[in-house]
Amino acid sequence: MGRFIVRRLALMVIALWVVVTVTFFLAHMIPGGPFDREKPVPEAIKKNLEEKYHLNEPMWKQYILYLNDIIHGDLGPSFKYPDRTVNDIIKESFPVSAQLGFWAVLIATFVGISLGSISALHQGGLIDSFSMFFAILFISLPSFVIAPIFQYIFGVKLHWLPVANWGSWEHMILPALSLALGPTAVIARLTRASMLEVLSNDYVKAAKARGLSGLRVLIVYALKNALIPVVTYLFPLIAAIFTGSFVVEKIFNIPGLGRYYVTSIYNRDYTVILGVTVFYAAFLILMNLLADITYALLDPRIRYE
Amino acid sequence: MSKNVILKIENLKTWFPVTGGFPKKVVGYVKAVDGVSFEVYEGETLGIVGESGCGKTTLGRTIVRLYKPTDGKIWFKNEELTHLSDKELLPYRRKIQMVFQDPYASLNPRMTVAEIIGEALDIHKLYKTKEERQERIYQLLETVGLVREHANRFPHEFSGGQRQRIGIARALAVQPELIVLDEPISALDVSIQAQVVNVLIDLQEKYGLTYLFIAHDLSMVRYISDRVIVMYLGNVVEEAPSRELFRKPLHPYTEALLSAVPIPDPKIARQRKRIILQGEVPSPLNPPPGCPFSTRCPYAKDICFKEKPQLKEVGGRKVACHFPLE
Amino acid sequence: MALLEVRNLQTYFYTYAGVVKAVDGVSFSVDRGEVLGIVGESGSGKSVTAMSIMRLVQQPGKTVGGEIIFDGIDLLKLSDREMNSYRGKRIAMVFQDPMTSLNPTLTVGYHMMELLSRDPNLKTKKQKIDRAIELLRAVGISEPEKRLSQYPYQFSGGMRQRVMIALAIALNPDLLIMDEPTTALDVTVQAQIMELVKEIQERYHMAVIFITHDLGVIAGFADRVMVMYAGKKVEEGDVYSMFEKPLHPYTEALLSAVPKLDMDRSQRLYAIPGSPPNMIAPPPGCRFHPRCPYAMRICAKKMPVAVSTDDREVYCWKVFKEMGVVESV
Amino acid sequence: MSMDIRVEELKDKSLWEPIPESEKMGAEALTAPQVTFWGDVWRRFRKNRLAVIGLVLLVIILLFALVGPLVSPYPYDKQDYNAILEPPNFAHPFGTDYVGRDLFTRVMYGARISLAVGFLAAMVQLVIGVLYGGISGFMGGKVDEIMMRIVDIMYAIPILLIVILLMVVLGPGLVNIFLALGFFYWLGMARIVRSQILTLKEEEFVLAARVLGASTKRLLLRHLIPNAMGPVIVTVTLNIPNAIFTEAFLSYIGLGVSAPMASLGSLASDGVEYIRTAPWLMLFPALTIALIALAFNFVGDGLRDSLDPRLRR
Repeated sequence: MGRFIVRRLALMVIALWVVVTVTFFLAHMIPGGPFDREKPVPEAIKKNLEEKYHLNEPMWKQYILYLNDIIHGDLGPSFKYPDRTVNDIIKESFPVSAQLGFWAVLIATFVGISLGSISALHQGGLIDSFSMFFAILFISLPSFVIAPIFQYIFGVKLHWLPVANWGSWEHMILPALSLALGPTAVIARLTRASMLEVLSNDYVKAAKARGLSGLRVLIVYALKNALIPVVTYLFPLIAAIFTGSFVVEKIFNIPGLGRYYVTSIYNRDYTVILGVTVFYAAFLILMNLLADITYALLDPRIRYE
Repeated sequence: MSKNVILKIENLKTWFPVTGGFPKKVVGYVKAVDGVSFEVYEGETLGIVGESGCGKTTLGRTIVRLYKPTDGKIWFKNEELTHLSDKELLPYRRKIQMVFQDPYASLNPRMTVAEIIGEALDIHKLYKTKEERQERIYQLLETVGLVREHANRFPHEFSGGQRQRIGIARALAVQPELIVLDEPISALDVSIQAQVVNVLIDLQEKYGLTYLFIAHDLSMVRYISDRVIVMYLGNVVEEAPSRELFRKPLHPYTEALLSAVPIPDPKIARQRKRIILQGEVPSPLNPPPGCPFSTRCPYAKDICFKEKPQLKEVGGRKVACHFPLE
Repeated sequence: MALLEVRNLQTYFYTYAGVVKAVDGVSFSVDRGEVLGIVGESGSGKSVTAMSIMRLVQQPGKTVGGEIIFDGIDLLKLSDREMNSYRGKRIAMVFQDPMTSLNPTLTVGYHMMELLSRDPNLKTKKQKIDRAIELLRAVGISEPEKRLSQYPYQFSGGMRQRVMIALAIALNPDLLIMDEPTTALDVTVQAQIMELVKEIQERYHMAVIFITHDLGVIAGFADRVMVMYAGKKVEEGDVYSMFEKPLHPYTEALLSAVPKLDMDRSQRLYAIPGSPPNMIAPPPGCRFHPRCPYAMRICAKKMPVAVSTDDREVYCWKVFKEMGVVESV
Repeated sequence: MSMDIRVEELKDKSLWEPIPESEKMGAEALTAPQVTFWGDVWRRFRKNRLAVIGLVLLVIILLFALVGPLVSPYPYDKQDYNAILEPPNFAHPFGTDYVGRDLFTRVMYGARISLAVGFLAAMVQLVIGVLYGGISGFMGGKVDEIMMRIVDIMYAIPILLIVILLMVVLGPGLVNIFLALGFFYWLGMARIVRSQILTLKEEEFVLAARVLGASTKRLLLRHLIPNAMGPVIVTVTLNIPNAIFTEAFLSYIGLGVSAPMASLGSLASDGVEYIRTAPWLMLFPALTIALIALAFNFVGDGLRDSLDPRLRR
């Protein structure tokens, strides 16, 4: 397993480096962007930028220094609000996004796996057809469609839950659900397919033939093995939930990092866009690595490679 | 039977590299075929037997040059095929053909039977007119006991035995002299096997074909072959005329293999003394240093673990053993 | 009384193309300590018969009729929970493919301990481990202490089949069903496993149902043999008399389709013409009649009736005719 | 069971005569009607109710998006200050927006963009993905190793983030969306095609063609690609909604097509502000996206089930 992790780790480092490099050079390509020296920029900001991004140095040196900053976790100042750094913004708003994301991931995995397993066990039955129809329906609804619909129905019309803003746990329900619904559907379908595959395996048949209890066969033989491929979806799931949170946070007016990100895109606050992109990329790549390690832990053939 | 050598294999080795580690590098070789030599005479059937992992399939595939040999030589008549390029090989692809094991996998599911057989004719441009091509396809189908109406059907519509005969018709289309039969009946039901074997025997008599019959079913090999080669872990351990080999094996492995064959007669089956080998075939990635069979051989002595015995003549037969059975 | 008596078993598969009568009215019995061989080709219904006895036929299959009397109790009438207490404890099963019969994510030891926890005589963990080691040793696995903590992929095919056998005999069942346990193995390993099965059968005096497509494998082991074709029993009898003089044309053809030890290619093998029937629309009358060299008009019209002698039972009109029954009517 | 035959029935002497050869069915006869591979797939597809619904839906959407704008009485950007924020009515089936533009027409144009993005994504997958994966799998060895490492690395990068960044750099606009999507949309397909080709390469029918001396071109065109097509088509169909969502998402956060052009994403985004007063502004574009995605998902699912090799034989 050591070798497997080393390989994944190397891949992760390279991916990160590619992201950082791409962002750096893209940023310097933006016409009228922060590093465009033809542009009239307030003197204070210009100085700040020049100092921070070493604009007086040759390009390769700027790149090295930029890499150095990033390795030390310094993502630079905001272009629009010179008194704030990207690190400040992240520190302030990421916990909110993380909290929302955590609940969404939890709902998606828990509900998705349960629904998928139940469907697989009743293959072809009413529950199966019903939940699979809804799964395909929710896969076809992007979160920026679900969110306003929820907002309208449960907030505006029914007044069951707050329409927007952040604070109590009630505020969290609608956005978390909006984020979770699509991934829930994907996980449910994935679990079902994987479960059906596993249930048709000889070792499940053999376990039943040994007279093991139904629950034991289901959990130790079927579910455990069926979840291995589902784990590989955890990374795309987390990525989907976090990118989904960009709009959902905006729609529900939640002070998370996603909203800042979208706002900075609207405002063309380039340094924030760059910094947050690098941060998100690093975060997601790390999640990817964790998903890989979980996968390896579940499958003894990789564990003992 | 004439004694003209049609195929000659000299010290043939086919090794597959095994990669591992990070960064990836070659950490060893699977020595699937590890120094095999033999000759095949025109018009005969040479049986090649051995258990899974003994290298018989790799050997067959190397002979038709699906794999590039690591070392050694393959002679067809007077031509050496070992290092020919794909283009240079083309004329020999007409002379040497192959029939595969799995009748469900060896026919392209998207092509009709006529297209499958016709492809062989197309590649070697064996017709002048469209009508001639069509006629040839019908003829080939009839040769293997099928009917013209089958030409426009797809493989999945046929039973296993019928598919295997389509595979034979495809091989026959280019009028080969030598056919490598890679376990042609082991995937078939018992009641179907005889159909295919009978077709093979008839064709051999009709066209004077030479067969390399690769199989693990010893009773069928004994029945169909003139001579038999026994392989173990990439090596030939014994070579002998079929009758003699089955009457009196010289190599301990052959002896054990024969005694393991199930006999469909309850009296004989219960009376005979079986030699039950210990353990299983070692990994070809890491074969034993001396005789490849030494780890399981009931008669192994010190030298067997140290020195690899060469294939040598013993009374008109060949055996690779330090202490051949008397 | 027989240990197991199967009466008129019917297990059908409801596929999208139509109903497949995989087992269509099969009856047989097995005595205590007896070895019954069931022989048939793919699609003959031999494995489905085994799965029906275990009540493990999967969707879209269903046992729709018959009785399976095991030790005086009809298994088909038991609740799922009651049936489960029979599996493993009184009736055990070994499957064809040892490579896929063990859960790849669990150690061999886990498989064993899990099963042994159902044995009321084993109270402490130590006792269970000792018993697991004893079982592995009994099936010829060396260094069983070390092997317990290993995963299935660290075992070869033959070794895995030994583990499967160890699991099957762990709770001392009365009946062991083996569904082609050696088909996926090499000849020399097959011989090893057969030797082991014989030894274990004798030692524990278990009843065994041994399913195979290979008449050779069964000849040296079974007391009685039942031949199946297209979901029906065609012949059943004592192993010696059956191999010496097969009565049903299908059994006869099967035996002459494999080369005898003294045969060479100047003697042609008997090739059964055609292919096994399409099970969605099987031929009327005797299912073998389209491929049968002796087929008579009645064979295409009527299902054959059982012709029984003291040690044989045959379903064939030709045998019926030869017994002189027709003339006497 | 065996005794329900009456003795009289057996008395007929002719019953006991052998069946003459002439009456026997040929041993090699095939009784089933002839079916081609795709014919078989279509037969199974037709039996799947949801798949057929998806297909019909897809045709309707295509007509709606391609023919609709040609027959609509309103241009997509025509403002009408006499008809601001009208709820759905006979003249404006989807109502009008805050400057009196006909939402029905605007949604048609938006659907056009969505479908164009879907088409582009399909093309990128079919051309770059199939080619890249095909070459990688077919060549094997070092080439495969290097090509797949590149894919692995790109795969580990959160694509959407880079697409957002690219859009920031390239500026909003349809062409740029195409470019940004095109960069990444072939990755998954390349992996699928490669693994397909790797498996197929070892199939005996491909080996048989090689033993016959088939050229590389013949191997690829006659044997490998046709047999890899099934999963490719399913993947393409199921990936199209993702591409459409991505475009809608980009437009939603203001990185898509620019005003007065409208995509379903920007329409939905605009509509959110009016959700209390004019919910139809949000609802209709959102519903259209969902319907398009639903249609592709139904069809893709249906295709997957009807192509499933486990269901054949």
